[in-house]
Amino acid sequence: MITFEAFYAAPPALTAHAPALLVVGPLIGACVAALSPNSRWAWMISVGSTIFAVWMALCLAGEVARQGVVNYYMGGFAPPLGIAFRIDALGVMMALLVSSVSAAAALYSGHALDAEVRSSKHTLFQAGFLLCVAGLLGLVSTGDAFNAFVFLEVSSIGTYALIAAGERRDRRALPAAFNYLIMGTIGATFYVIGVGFLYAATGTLNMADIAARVVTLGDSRMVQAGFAFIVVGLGLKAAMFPLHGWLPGAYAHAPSLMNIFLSATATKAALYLMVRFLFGVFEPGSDFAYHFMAWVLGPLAGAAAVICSIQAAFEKEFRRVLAFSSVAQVGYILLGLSIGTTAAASAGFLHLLAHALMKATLFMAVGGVALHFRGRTLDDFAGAGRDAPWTMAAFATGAASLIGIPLTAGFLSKWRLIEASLAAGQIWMVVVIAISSLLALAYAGRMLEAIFFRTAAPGAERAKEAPLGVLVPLWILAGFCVWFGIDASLPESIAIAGAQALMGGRP
Amino acid sequence: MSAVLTHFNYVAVIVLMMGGLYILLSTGNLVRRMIGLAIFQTSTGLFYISLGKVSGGTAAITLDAVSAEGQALAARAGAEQVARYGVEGVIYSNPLPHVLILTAIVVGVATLAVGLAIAVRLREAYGTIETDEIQALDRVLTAAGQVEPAP
Amino acid sequence: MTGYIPGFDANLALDAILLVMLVVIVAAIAATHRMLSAVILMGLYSLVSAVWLVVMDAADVAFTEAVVGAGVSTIVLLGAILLTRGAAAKVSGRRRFLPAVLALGVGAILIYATLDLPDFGDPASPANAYVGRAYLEATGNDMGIPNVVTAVLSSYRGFDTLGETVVIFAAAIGVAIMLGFGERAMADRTIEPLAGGPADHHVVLRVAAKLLIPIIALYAFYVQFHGDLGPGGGFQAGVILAVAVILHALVFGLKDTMAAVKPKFARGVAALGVLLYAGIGVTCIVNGGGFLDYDHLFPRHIEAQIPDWILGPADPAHPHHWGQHFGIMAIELGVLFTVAATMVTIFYGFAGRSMEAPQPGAPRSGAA
Amino acid sequence: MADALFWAGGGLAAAGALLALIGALGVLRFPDVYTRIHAASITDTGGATLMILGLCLISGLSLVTLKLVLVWVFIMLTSPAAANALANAAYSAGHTPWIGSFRIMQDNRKGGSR
Repeated sequence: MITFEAFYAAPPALTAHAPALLVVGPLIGACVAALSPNSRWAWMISVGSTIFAVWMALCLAGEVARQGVVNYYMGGFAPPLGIAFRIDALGVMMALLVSSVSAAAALYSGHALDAEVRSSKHTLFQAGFLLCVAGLLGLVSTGDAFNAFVFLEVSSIGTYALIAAGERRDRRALPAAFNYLIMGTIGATFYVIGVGFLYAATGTLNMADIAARVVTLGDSRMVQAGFAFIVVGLGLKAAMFPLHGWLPGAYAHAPSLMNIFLSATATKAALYLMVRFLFGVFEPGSDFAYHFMAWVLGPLAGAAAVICSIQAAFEKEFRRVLAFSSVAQVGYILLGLSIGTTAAASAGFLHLLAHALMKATLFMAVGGVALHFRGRTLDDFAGAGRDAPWTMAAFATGAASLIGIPLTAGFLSKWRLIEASLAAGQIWMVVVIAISSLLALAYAGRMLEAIFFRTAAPGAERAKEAPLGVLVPLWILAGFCVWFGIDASLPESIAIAGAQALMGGRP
Repeated sequence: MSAVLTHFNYVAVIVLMMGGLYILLSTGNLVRRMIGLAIFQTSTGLFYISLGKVSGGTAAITLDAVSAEGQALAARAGAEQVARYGVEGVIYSNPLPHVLILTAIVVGVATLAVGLAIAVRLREAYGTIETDEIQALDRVLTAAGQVEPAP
Repeated sequence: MTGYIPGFDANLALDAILLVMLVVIVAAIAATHRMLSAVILMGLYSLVSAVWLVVMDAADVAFTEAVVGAGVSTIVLLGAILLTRGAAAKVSGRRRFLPAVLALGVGAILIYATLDLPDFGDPASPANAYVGRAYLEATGNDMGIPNVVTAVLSSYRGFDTLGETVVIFAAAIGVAIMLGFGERAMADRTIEPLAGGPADHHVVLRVAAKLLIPIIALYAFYVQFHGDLGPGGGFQAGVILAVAVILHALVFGLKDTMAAVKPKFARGVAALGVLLYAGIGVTCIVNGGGFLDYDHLFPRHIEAQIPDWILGPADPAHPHHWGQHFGIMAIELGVLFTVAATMVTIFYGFAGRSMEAPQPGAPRSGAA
Repeated sequence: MADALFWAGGGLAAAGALLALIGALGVLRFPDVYTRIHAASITDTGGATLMILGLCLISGLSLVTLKLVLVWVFIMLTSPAAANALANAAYSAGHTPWIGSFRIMQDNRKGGSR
């Protein structure tokens, strides 16, 4: 694991409480933002508390590098009585991802909100955004199964309304948000049912404790049902392939701030929780989790990577293309996990990081141009490359990474995935990744073709360069896309540490 | 007791869940869907509470075993049970599911409020709250290449 | 009082009867096509399940279900059908089959798993024998309050409750983003209050409301501060307090209520409640404990100087009770603030909306 | 003594329940909205009063009795006011009360009240 000494120069008292402060910081920020007098204040609070969260995540990274696993007991009560946060290398990876993407999104939001949301609601919007951030950070840090549900809902309930707030530009945001609400709540309720069965079987809610007790139960039907309901419930939240129907609409019509933040983090946090259940709770006890991954998760992930890429290739609207592509890319991550080796899992996590970066870049570029521009379809963006060269160059960087062109982050993660599947003898996965990459070339190529090689129809509304406040976070993200393609030691060490924490020493 | 009797509670609660899920999925009316969702969520709570019931127990509010109420409870449960499962002479039901479901109920009402608020906005934007009609309206507009912002 | 009829467990019989009633109500909701009936039945469902919860010894949950499920949910649902009406529900034939199959499938899996569950009411089941029992045994020593549910809710699992308070706050933000705070209702000068107008048919209602509102508010505070000893606590009290405001709005008109309890004030209080809760947690950190570790709520040197007449003589066996007592009281107050303010905000959102989009013959406030 | 009080209280509570049942039947059987409100409210208040009286007898003189009395006061305040508001709303909505003999009501049923 790389060293973070340079970053976690925090007083030890702060470092010791970093797990709690990671969540509570944005939470307090949300309350203060809701109380703040105008949107400028709210924006500054939003940026401040997300940067605070990044700092805390870095502190945690240092702690995890030193101790391996950080446990933090809420209220001073050791589990199973109390709620414990349990953060390992994988949790730190997710915390870093969520907090840094949220900081970039918060920086970006200063301009975006003015264009997209009624000014009287800016403070509320920032408050809701910070609640989502706090919810996701809690979700990735908690070691308590029911506490995870609470944080899942904290982030979701904020999300529903913030997606629906996209109505001001596009009323389709409303049915999309409603649909997401229904599906998300069914998913959360399934998760609660699953946790209920586990609780009935083991009598405890702490995940480590459940894992220790599930081992002794063997093939109990309660455990099987708990497994099924948790996987389906979190699969709904994570938009796993056949359950992804809510995602394209919700992402495509949301305000661009939510769009960037959600596409990079929300489904991945749910995915992370599912992975923790699969590997941390069920897998040690019996092999049905293993069979499930090989025979259900893998094929579904492959189908997602191909089918959703095809759907993306036939979409006309920019954001919908990108949203379908997200489902396909989640397929890659799951492919890596379903192989079940440490190398494959680390490749999956590397792709998770790379995908978060490039999707954030892509959505931010589209959102940045759309601040003063109502275009949404491929045709509308014709000639945008000439009108907004800087923004669209960043878009092209992200798209190159999406396709997997060498020297971008996406190339390396796909390469690692192919290596891992070859090592595991899963030739079909290589084929799937190749086909899906070709399809990515098709849909990303269509977008790039429209942007750079077509000229705008005479009289059509023209795109405008995004303001500097958008370009800065945008190019930071795009820069990371390239940097991680050239020198991937940082994300790879994080991903490998995460995979090792997850797999616990398996090959 | 037979399995039917010992598991009657669970089965009844599951029937409630199925009812909620059916109402949720079978209708296109958004408000009705929220009602179905609320039933589905609440019945999950009832499942937890069923798990936490202890026969012969009382609510988890500490009682004095020698008080009249404590005596009556002990008489009902039987001395052997009290000795085995009681805490300081009184059998209580399990408080943990109660705490969890308190949380779940509150989450449920939060979801309900936000969902209904979105439904109200939908009615203002589309003039209907039927899924079919909303989809039809969207298809028409998307085909025409225009998307209206909500009023 | 079952002892009077030997061999007959009244609780089990009640349990069965109430569950059958619930199933019948759900079937009726599925069958009815009228939205109003569905909403009323939904309120009935909550009420019956509250009674069932009492039979299951879940007094706190029953209380919450009664005030939240049968109270606030019904009001919000009524407001929603008022604002969305004119769109009659119709169940088309093609939508019946697949949902039924799905619901039956889920039910089948659940019932398959249920057969392995421990018997209903088994005191030795893992759920009841492990952590649940540990709470019952430890609460007296750790916190020294009689209501174990309150102890678990606000101390052992206090972090969950913080999350729950935040969820409620998020709902307030969500509804306010969607529907606003009813600002336009305040600006609208043309609308007269329901009572006191020229054709006042509502003398009885007004008198009753005037009598009831103080009683309801008083009761809310009783529930709040009695939560350590009996069923009750911040959530229930918050909802009850909000109901007093809602009743005022229904009888005296939204505008008068908004003049008394300003929407902005409600929003601020909702945020303050969460801040208070999180602030207590951070105070515990500052004083050397973990987050929400009420044992460290007061700095040690201050705790040592608190005179006996305030807190009673120090108990050497349980030195930290006062921190726990105060911590629980303070966070329950935070919950009260947030819940009450949120419920009022949600009501304002829905009730104010009907004025923004007036429809022919619409009653004047959201849930009248 | 305790036994006698228990049975007396139980009897009162049962009578209250019976009254509520009769009220429910009335709601189903009465012809128009006002008579139905009348049936519901009177039997509701009366039935609840009987039940609370019965419960008071069962519980004996304690804090519980006081709480029951408070509940009764609350019901006496709310139930009639609610019935009044309901009737008021029905009147505002344009429901005219049936006036005349029951036979006429039955004859007019088809045309009629909801």
